[in-house]
This record gives sequence, C-alpha cells and structure tokens, in this order.
Amino acid sequence: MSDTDKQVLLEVKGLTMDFGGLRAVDSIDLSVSEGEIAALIGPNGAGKTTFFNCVTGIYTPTAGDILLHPKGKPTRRVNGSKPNKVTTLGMARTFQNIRLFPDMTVLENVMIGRHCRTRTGLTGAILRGAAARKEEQEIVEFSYCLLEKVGLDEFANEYSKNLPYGAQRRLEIARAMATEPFLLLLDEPAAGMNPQETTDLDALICRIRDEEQIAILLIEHDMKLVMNISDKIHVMEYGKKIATGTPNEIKDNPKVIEAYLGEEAEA
Amino acid sequence: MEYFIELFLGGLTRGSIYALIALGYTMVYGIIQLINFAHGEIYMIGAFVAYIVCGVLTIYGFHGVSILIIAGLLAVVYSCAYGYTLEKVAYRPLRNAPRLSPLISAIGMSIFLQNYVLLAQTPDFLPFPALIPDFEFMEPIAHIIGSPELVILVTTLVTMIMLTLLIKYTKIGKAMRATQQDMSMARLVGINVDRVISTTFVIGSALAAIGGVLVASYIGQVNFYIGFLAGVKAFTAAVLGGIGSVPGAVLGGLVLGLTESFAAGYISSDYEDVFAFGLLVLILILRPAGILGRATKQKV
Amino acid sequence: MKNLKQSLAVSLWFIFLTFPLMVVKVNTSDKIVQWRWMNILWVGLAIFLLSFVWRHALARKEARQMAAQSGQDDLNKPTRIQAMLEDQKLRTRAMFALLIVALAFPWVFDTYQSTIMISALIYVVLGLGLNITVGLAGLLDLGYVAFFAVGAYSYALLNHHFGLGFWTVLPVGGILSCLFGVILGFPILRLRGDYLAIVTLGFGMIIKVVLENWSDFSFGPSGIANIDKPSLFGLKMDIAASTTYIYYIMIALVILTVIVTGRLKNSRIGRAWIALREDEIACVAMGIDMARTKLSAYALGAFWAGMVGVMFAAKTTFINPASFTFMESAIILSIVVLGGMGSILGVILGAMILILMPEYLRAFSEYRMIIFGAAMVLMMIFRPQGIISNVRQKYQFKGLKEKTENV
Amino acid sequence: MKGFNLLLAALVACVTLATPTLAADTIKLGVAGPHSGDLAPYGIPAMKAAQLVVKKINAKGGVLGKQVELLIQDDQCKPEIATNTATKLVTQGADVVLGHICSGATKAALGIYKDAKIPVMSPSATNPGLTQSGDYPNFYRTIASDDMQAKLAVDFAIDKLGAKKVAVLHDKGDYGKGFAEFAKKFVDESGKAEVVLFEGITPGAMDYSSIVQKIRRVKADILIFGGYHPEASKLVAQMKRKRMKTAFLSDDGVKDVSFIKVAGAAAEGAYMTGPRDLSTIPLNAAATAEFKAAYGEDPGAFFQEGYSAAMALLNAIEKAGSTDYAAVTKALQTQYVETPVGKIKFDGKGDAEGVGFSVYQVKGGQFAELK
Amino acid sequence: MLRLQNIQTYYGNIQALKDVTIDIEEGEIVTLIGANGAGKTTTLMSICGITPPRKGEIAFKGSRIHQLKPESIVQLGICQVPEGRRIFPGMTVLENLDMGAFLRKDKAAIKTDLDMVFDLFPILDQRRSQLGGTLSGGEQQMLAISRALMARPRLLLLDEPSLGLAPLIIQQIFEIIKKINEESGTTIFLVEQNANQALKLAHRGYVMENGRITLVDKASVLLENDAVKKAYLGL
Repeated sequence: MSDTDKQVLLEVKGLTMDFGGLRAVDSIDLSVSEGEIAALIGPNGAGKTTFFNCVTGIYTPTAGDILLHPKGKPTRRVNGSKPNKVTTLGMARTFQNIRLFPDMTVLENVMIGRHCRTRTGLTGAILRGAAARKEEQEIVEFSYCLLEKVGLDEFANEYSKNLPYGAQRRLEIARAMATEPFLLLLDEPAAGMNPQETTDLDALICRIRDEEQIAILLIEHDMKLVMNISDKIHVMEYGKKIATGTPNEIKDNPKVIEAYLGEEAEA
Repeated sequence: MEYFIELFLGGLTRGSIYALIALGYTMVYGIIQLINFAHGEIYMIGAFVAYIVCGVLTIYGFHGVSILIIAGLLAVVYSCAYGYTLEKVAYRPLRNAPRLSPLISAIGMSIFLQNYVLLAQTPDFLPFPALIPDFEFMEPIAHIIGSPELVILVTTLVTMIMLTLLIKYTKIGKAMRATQQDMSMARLVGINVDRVISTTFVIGSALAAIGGVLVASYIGQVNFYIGFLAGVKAFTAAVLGGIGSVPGAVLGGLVLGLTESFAAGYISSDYEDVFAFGLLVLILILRPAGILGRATKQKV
Repeated sequence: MKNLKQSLAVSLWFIFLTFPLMVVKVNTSDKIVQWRWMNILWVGLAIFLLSFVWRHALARKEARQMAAQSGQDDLNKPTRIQAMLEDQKLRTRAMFALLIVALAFPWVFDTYQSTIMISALIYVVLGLGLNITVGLAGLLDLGYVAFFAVGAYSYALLNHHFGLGFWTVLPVGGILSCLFGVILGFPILRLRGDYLAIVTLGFGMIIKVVLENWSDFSFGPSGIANIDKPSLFGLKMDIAASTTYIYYIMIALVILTVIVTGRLKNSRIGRAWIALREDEIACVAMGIDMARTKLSAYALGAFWAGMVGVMFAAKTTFINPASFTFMESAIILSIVVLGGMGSILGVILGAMILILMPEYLRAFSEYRMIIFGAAMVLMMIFRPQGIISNVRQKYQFKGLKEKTENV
Repeated sequence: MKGFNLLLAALVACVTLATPTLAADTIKLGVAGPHSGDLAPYGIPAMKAAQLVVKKINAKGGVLGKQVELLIQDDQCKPEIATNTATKLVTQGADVVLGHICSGATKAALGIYKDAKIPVMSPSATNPGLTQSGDYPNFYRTIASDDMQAKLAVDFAIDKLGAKKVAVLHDKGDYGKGFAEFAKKFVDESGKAEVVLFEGITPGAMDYSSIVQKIRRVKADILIFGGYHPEASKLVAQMKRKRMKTAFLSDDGVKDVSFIKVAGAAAEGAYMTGPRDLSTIPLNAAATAEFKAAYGEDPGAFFQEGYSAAMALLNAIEKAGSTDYAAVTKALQTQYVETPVGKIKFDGKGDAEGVGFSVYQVKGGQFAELK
Repeated sequence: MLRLQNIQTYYGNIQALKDVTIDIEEGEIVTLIGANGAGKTTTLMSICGITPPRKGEIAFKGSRIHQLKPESIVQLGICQVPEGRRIFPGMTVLENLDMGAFLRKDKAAIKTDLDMVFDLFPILDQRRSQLGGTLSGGEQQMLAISRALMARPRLLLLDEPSLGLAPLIIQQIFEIIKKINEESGTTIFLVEQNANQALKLAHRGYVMENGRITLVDKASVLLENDAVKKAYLGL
C-alpha cells in the first residue's frame, strides 16, 4: 500500500507542546491517510496522549500546524479549535481513562454522539413535531445499529457504568463513531481487556476501517494488537518521533527496541 | 487625605476580619475541595460563647482583662470543638460522595446551627461587652483609628504570622501542605489524612472564633444570624483571592474590605454589596481561579 | 459493650459541646444567670440513643456500598416504588387518579387549603425549573431566586405602569427571566462548579440590593401593592372563586412544566445537558457546543422561574424584595436535591413535602427550620440520590426483544 | 395498585387532618403576625396581648353574650405567607382580625380581608399608604403612621436642636426607608435646613465605619436614621468611637429597651420618636401588670398597641351589637374606647384619633419623654 | 520478608490483579516487569494499603498487613516511590525530605540521614531550598527516592524510576539503587517497564501480564528469556 494513491486526511507538521518548562511533544510530523490504520506507540510518558489532546483541540499546541483534509471539502487548520469543532469536522476520539457518561444508558451514550449531526432545537424538542420525531427516531435507529456493530445491542438500556470494562471501551468507540468521523483516534482501546476481548477488538477495528471507511489512529501498548492491525506505526520517545514504518520495519528497529527494553538491548 | 486614610483603615479593619474567616474556607477547600458553608456559623458560635462566658464572669464579679482572656480562650475552644464535630458528623461520611452532596450537607448544617442557637438562646440582639479597653495613647488619633480597630489589626497580624509559622515550620503545618498538594502521596509518607483534615477544621474554626470575638466586641452585639453575611463575604474574599491559597485568602479579604470601604465612602453605601460581588465577577472573568489561585489543568 | 462505651463517650462530648449554649443563659442587663441543668440530661439522653441509630445506619450504608462494589448487590436496583413507576399501565392509572384528585381538590377542601396548595405548586414549578439547571445540566445555582424576582417584578411593574394583564405578562416574564439567565450565563461560562456557586449567590444578592435601592424603578423596599389577580373574561370574582381559578392556572402550569421538562429531558438537548453534567471533556469531544448548552440550561431554568414569578405576584397581589432572599434559593435547591436530582417526580414530591410539611406541622413551627437543616444533612448522608432517583428512558427494539428472549 | 391506594389514602389523611373543625357559636378574633423566625419578637407580644384581653373578656361573659375565640396564625412577616394566613383566617370565619405586624405583610393580606369584609386592625403597621391611599377601607391601626413620626422628628431636629445640616440614613427596609424618605421630604420642605447625605446601609454588615466617616466629613449636625435598633446601636457606638458630637435621632423601631441594652453608654443622649408616654394611663399600667403576672417578664414591642387593638375591636362588636361589617365599621369610627394607648376612636381613613408621638431622649439608661 | 498470596484487587468492579503471589526475601532486589497496564502499579498500591486487596493476604515479616491503614504500613518500614515521582510541588527540597521522615521522632538520626541522602545525591544539596515543582525530571526522581529513604525503610518500593528520564540519568539512578541495597541492606522491590535495566540490577524478577504473574525466575535467566521480549513487543 503506497501513500500516493490515498488521500491524506490528517496532516500534522512540527507539532510542539510545552507545559511550563517541559516539552511534552517536540516537533512531531505525522499524517494519516484514507483507509489507513496507524498506530502511535512509545513508552509511558512519551507524550502520546498529549499529542492526541493537541490534535483534538483539548490543548492548544505551542507551535506547529494541524491540518484536516475532509474528503470533498476544503482543508482546515484546527490548531486551538474547540474540541466540539474538531469533532464536527470529522475527527472523533476515545479516551485513555474511559470517559463515558455513567448515569446515562448505553444507547443514550451513543445518541450523544449524534448530537453534532442533528438539528432539533428547543422548540422542536418541546413541541415534538413530525420533523423532530423523525429525527429522534433516526438517532435511535442509527445508534442502535452502531451498538449492534460493536456487539452491545443487548445492553442498550443498561446504565453504561454497569457495563464490564471491555464493553465500556467498545461503547466509547461506538459513541465516537456516531459522530460520523472520517478519522477515529483511539487512546489505548485495549487497555484492561483480557486476551479474548483484545482479539475481538482487533477484528472490530479492522471492520470499522473496511466497512465504515473510517481511518484510524490509535495509541496502544498491546504490541500484538498493534503489530497485527497497523498499516503504519509511529514511535515516540521523550516527546520526539523516533521511527515510522510498517510493523516489520518497526519490529527490527534497534532504536525502538532500545526505547522499550532499555538501552543495552543486546539480549 | 485624612478621609482617605480613615476609609483605608476602616477597610483594612473590616478586611482583616474577612481574611480571618476566609482562611477557614480556603484551608478546608484546599484539602477536600469543600465549601464549608457552615463556617460562618462557627464564627457566630465563637462570638456567642464569648458573650455567655463574659456574662457569667461579669455577674460573678470578675473584671477587665481576665474576662477578655478567658472568654477569648473558651470561644476558641468551643469553636474548635464545633468545627471538629461538624466535620465528623456532616462531611466525613460524604468523603467519597459526588461533589454536590457535601455542599448541600453544609448548607443544611448552616441552617441547623443558626436555628440551634436561636432556639437554645434567643432571637434577640444581645449586648456584647466592650472587652477591648480604650488606650490612653490612642486618644489623640481616636477619630481616625480607635483602640478596637488597632487591636483587631494587631491581633489579625499576629494571628496571621502565627498561622504562617505554623503552616511553614510545624509538623502538622507541613502535613497540611503535603495533603493539600497530593493527598495520596501524603498517605504514602505516613500522614494520617483524616487527622490532618480534622486539624484543618479545628484551625479554621479557631481563626473564625478569634474573628467573631473581635468583631462582637468591636460592634458590641451578637445575634444568631451574624454568621451568615460574614460567612458569605468571607467566602467571597476567599474566592477572590483564589480559593485554596492561604495568602490569597488574606489578600482577598483585604481587597474586599477596602473595596467596600472606599465604595461606601466615595460612592454610596446603597450598593455596597453590589460592588463587592461586582468585583468578584470582574476578577473571575479576568482570572478564573482568583487573584493568587493556580489554574489547575484537568488531566485527560 | 464497646458500642455502649462509644455512645457514652459521644453523648458526653455533646454535653460538653452544647453546655454553654444549651445550659447557660445570661441576661447581662439584669445580671441574672439562668442555669438550665435539665437540658444536659436531654442532650445526653438524646445523643446517647441517636448515636446507636447513627452507627447502625452508617454501617448499613457501608455494607450496601461494599456489596454493590463486589457486584453482589446492584445499587441501582430499582426500589419497589421505582419498579411501580416503570409499570406503564400502573403509571397511566396513577396519573389519571392523581389528576382527578388535583382537579377535585378545591371543591373538596376549603379556600385556605387551595391557597396552601398554590404555594406548594409554585415551588413545584420552581423546583422543576432549577432541576434543569442543577439536576440535568449540573450547574450549581445558589441565586435562582433572582429569576423568580425578575418574573414577579416584570408583572408587578408592567401591571402597575401599563395595566398589562396577567396573561400578557406570563410569557413576557418568562422571556425576560430567560434573558437574565443568558446575561448571567455569559461571564461565568468559564467558571468551575464552586466558583459558579459563589457568583450565582452574588447575583441573587445583587438583584435584591438593586430592587431595594433603585426606588424609582422598583419602588424600593415598600414594594408594589394592588397587583391585579388573573382575569377571566373580565369577570369579577370573590376570594374563593379567584383562589380556585388561580389554583387551576397553577395546575395547568405544573402540567405544562412537567410535560415540557419531561420532553426536554429525553430530547437531543436534554441529553446534551446530562452529558455535560457527567463529563464536560467527553461532552465537548463528542461535538457538543459547551457554551450553547450551558446557556440554554440557564435560560430554560430561568424561564420557569420567571413564569411562576408572574404567577406569584398575581397570587399575593403584593411583592417586595423581602420575598427574594438567599433562603428561598436554598429551599428551592433543597427541593431539587432532596427530591432527587434530575427526577421530575422526585422534585414534585420534594416540593410537596418541603412546603406542605411545615404548613401542616404548625405545632413544630419553632423547630421547623432546625428540622429542615438536619433533614438536609441526613438525606445527603443516607440517601444522596434523593427520594426518587433519576431514571433514564428505555427504548424498545424488535431486534433487542428477540435477542433477550433467546438468552 | 396497593401502593397507589396507600398513597392516595395518605394524601387524603394529610389534608383532612389540617381541615379546621367547625367551632360552636363564638366571636372569632383572628390574630396574625410573625410568631416564629427572626421577627417573632415583634409579633409575639401583640399575640399575648390578645390572649390576655380575650381571657379577661371571656371571664366577664364574653361579647354579646358569646365567648370570644382566638384564631392565631403565623405569617413570619412575609407577604406570600401573609396571604395564606389571611385566607386561612377568612375560611376559619374570623369576624375581626388583629394584625398583621409588618407593613408589607399587612398590605399583601388586606385585599383578602377587604373582599371578605373583615375589619383589620394592626398594632404596628405604620406605612402611611395603608390609611392614606384609601385602598383599604377595612384597615385600622392603633399606632400613628410614619409620616407623622417623620414630621415630628424633623420639626424637633430643626426647631429644637437648630440643625442646619441633616444626614439621613436608612436600613433599606420597608419601614426604615419609608421613614427616611419622609424625613428627607420634610427637611427639604422646611427650607431651614438641608439634607447633606441620604443613603442606605446594609443591615447585618460587619461595621459602619465608612458611613460614619462620611457623616463626619459632610459635617452633619444631626443624623436621622430610619430603621431598627440593631443597626442604630452599631451606628451610635461607632460614632462614639470616632468621638463625634453629631446628634442622633431615630424612629420608633429604635425606641426599644434593647437599644439601650445593646448600645449601652453610646445610647446616652440619643433622640427618638415613639408613641406618647403611656405610663400615666391607668389601663396601661394594669395591662403591663397583667402581662408580668402571666409571663414574669416585661412586655415587648407593640404590646400596648396590640392590647388596645384587641379591646377596640371587641368593643366595636359589642357596641355594634353584631359582627356585621358596616355596623362594626360605624362603631369603630364613632365610639370612643378606653385603651392602654388612651381614649381612642378611628377617623375615616383608619388612623386612631388620640394616638400620637413624642420625642424621647435616652437619659441615664432610660427613655425620657421630652415635652 | 514480604509475601503476597493470591491477592485480588479491584478498581470499582474491574479486576486489576488476579491471584498475584509474590515473595520477597530480606536484602534482595526483586523486580516486577511487564507492559503498561499489566497491573504493576496496582500491585504496589495494594501493598501500601491505598487500594487494599479484596481477597488474598499480604504479610510483612510474618504479620498480616493488608487490613492496615497506609500510615501504619509506612510505620512498619514499607516505603514507596510512586510512579511519576509525586513530589510535593509547593514544598522545598528540604521540606520534601522532611515529609519522608514524617513518622520519625529521632531528630539526630534524621539529621545524619539527611547528610547521607545529600551524599548520595549532591545535586539535591545544592537545590535544598528550591521548590520541588521546579526541579527537572531526574532531580525529582532523586528527590523522590531520597524522600523515601528518609523514612529508613526496611523495604523500598520503586515504581518506574526510569519513567520519562534520559538514558544517562536512568543509568545514574539505577546505580544508586544498587548502592542503597548494598550499603544499607535495604530490600528493594522494583517495578519497571525498562526490563533490561531492571533485570540487570535485580536478583530475581517477576513478569506480569494482564494482572497475572506469568514468569518467575532469577533475573539473569529472565534476561535471556524470549518470553520477556514477547510480553513487551508482542513478537
């Protein structure tokens, strides 16, 4: 798979983020293309999540450019845009520490994702006219379909806080997908999952890419998962990008092994 | 110019009382992120206990400074006891509850304590004896600053210095700071966090009691309701200065006191409270965490 | 034995604690000290017994929490009442019966009862309004009474100066309040929960001070009298008739509020409010405009306060700033919290209990407020989710049904 | 369904419990005022006065041969509660009402009594509009109105004390601000003095040092304050602290023993207006003695006025021979009655003729009437 | 010295540790390695009483400690240097060290220990009155270790001391850990992601995957074991 025939969706140039004196992210260049599953890996504290937060508008980066190229729409620079703006443009995310809405049902969590794609206002909600009812029906159906896709349909009316851990992670993915993104950012989707769940997740992510045509950028520590599904892997250490390549290239890259296992990795 | 100085000193006096009470709010908030709404009531109880002690001692024939000292001490002791019990009863069972719960509990406690004093004592205003003597040497400038104001300023200053020393150098002070900065790390170095929280309530209550006794003997009256407005103002001061920050509370108290004094003096006292809260809104718009408050970045 | 000792210690501590205030009463001008020794006994005895109950209740609460955590007991397991509420048929029947009781009320009971009920209904609407801001959107508002004042004064002033009638001003009052909600909302959008609390509290006080001082506008503390009662085709009504009339208007207003807030709660906007309350960051990351959502929550909460403020002015026919104190805000907030944040039925029950109980417990009138305060504390400790906890709407699917049947 | 029935039963029980039992044939005297909360000290003495009067009259055989029944209702001085209270009294069939205590609550309640044609007599609501506006034909009071007080105060300040510069303060309350506004008006009208300061202070504020400094700065000869004693005592205490010689003149709300108790030495020399000294009236002495015998302490605020109002109302019914509204009204306006506040009857607007104010000064810890 | 037996720890209703059994002998350096999210930090927090295990037993020198409060566990001589240093940012270096000795009353000995710590990390001596929050990452790590040493621990728990540090500094820190173990005989339980470094330092090692212990052996053996590499890189 070469990059040339695929359109680039997200392009990050020289992204830098300082916290006080600490440079958490140091001039990172990175791009994600259509139909790609890209992984961002690196030891703990390398700045991966900070990178995500900058890209999705939760932090305003110190320097650099974040460019979104939605299909058929003009390119947008989203540095410092509000997170909801970024999501509306078509880039949705999940969180490292699951951030569901615990006191809402599973279905409602997904329905929240539909918010930015629907229009019913106050009057619509109060009067419940035909248009509003129709839209509401559509939201419910769309969300329910998504739940079926991630295999949570039978829990639709449960409170999300009562779901098992792995299911909560999948719910977060469904919720993000409800915003109809063209690019999905997943922050450690496999964390806390057991091996079976991880395998299922593996398949789910590939399905999302193939069936929904959504490109994916994920942060992950589970190397098996990363190596299995990624088209391209970016490795970060100390806020800098130290390697980019296919899983095989990364596997044998001494710099990467060193980053993970420690300096003298002669073993 | 003299008028300016008068207003300045008046504002300083008022502000230093606000600061004393605000410290209780800010220290508690700093550690457990709770607005202790009933703190104003602790201040009131301090003043009331002092009133009762003074009354009894006067009637049984004690005189002068001894009354002041005994009444002040007992006021502090009782306020501390109330503060301690308050935390145990109304807040500790809610340590892990959602944020709104302890706040509602605090509002409930505030209503409870007010009415408790009302029922146990009286709804009337009671005359608080002027415990602070008029000093001879103050007489020439008595029209600018009276002895009670001087005593309030000096006492506050001394209290603040003592508090600073306590926080800075004593074991418990350090434990309080450590708990505030990182509660679970504090437990990891062996600090009994529950005890630190209790101590914080006790110290805050002591400061409030000192404020209560000073104010009551300055204006010469007590009533079950005096805690409410004082509490709201002091809380405003704490937020103004940056809640959680000890120097912030002092600064906030002084800024608020001076603002009110100058606003009343140069503009009109009709809108005294409007100026106070207007200033608060203004500062929070410019600095959402208060003057000396640190903006905490939420971890994602 | 250990319990006994502990209770003894606690009661001794409370005897010490309450000694100066409960036992000693001094009259400094007549130089009399009154020693009320009997109170020691009462305090000691009461606390001794209470400490047993307290410990027992705390232990039970803890046991339940532990059980819930290890998955043995579901904390969210619906209580019997809640299960009853979810039974659709029962619910319709209950609602129907309730409606009949409500409609028949003024014919069964005397005018006074209706008046009291009107007051309670006013608080029901206030509670439901604040429920939007606090219960659904999670924005703590300690100055809610300000919006109530805006509504009341809009009617009083428009009626006084321009002779506008109740029905004209009813929506106007709501809309004006709404505007105030937005104006207040703007500067505090960036503030976190606790800062919000003090600023809204300040706002409530500012409104009162302005009403007191700006005499040319608001007639100051002496207030506005002789406000017209709601008219019915220009009919002249005596007290009983007009009370009944107002009662029915209030019932209608409550029904309207219940329907509207109920619909909002389960709409796109309502979901956004709840999401905002649950997790602000996740909420914006899902594409929800925080500023807009917060402002709409403020504005809509304020709207109901404004409407019912108009009603209040029309009912009392006289208003002055003394009716709009912090205490009112605290009571409305308590209604929401005690009833159950976010739950419409809970808020209605909360309002009924908090407002009607004191009316019917005149004998305890002196102890009313102290009981009120204690109830708030106890409720938070032992039943923080309120009388009726919020339940989210369930959706039915054909596919789902089949699957669950297979399981 | 069982649960629901239970709920219904509970609701019904709740309401029936509160429904008043129909009483036998009696004359019903309603008493409304604050009996709980922070303003209770202003309402309870009048209530106790009514109880004493009724007890005495009932012992003598009642009114028109019927026993008098008291209907006591708490309004907490809040307008919204006062309307409920008034409705309750009306539904309970009150023939006449003694109350309410606060002007705001009275205003809110009066409309209800007016429609029900019940005469109302307040021992304490001094707002001038209550009688002068003509809106409330069923209203009477045994206390003089605020404008009379203000007039007296201003005349005293200008003529007796020779004040040229007058500072006027109030507590932003209904009563205090009303008094202060009248005082300002009368000073302006007199042409002999000027108002150099007119402001409201916040009740319950920590101190009033700024405003006191301001009074000194404008070099006022006298401070006229409208409000109640807690603020007044703070003001005089702070003025004394600042070694100021400005005279202090206030209203009836300050003429309370609490003022002397709380302000102590600072109260010395302060002037205030208040109902004429009643100690020479034998009935007053008797009523006070009665109270002391019953409760073992001095009666509080508005006791005499409440006592008088109860007497006046019941006397009017006796004289009218029925509880008919028109007859009672006529009796109130034509028949003099001896009361603790003097021999009174009521004018067409509802103010008592024969009730007046005097200026008092605190001398040696006592209120001394200045003739 | 320390024995964890079949402990199970939950966060809410998520099980983080599944039947974890670990033994640590006096004077040893034992390391627990594993990928991120395997449950290493939870293990330490369970030992310290911050997240007590729901099932299983923890014994220190023969007496059970899993029901004790954190402060009592510290009193017994178990000290932790938590992940991410957790320096008190608003306190000076000296005060931070003082906090380490919070439970100690022997003033003179504290003074000697302070000197010992400054000997160990001379850079801290220079920064005595600087605020903890203003130190660099490496300095903070040194401070965190020193703070724990100030309690005179019998058992020192170290959670990812190499996290976010430059290789040269990691080297330095690991040398000092070794020195602490050798000179004062302090038992050390080291949780690390940096497996090679940790295994080279330790006597024995445990490998953790998904909340379970999957391998136990001498460190030198593990160092050669491909399973370790697999646990990390999924190779």
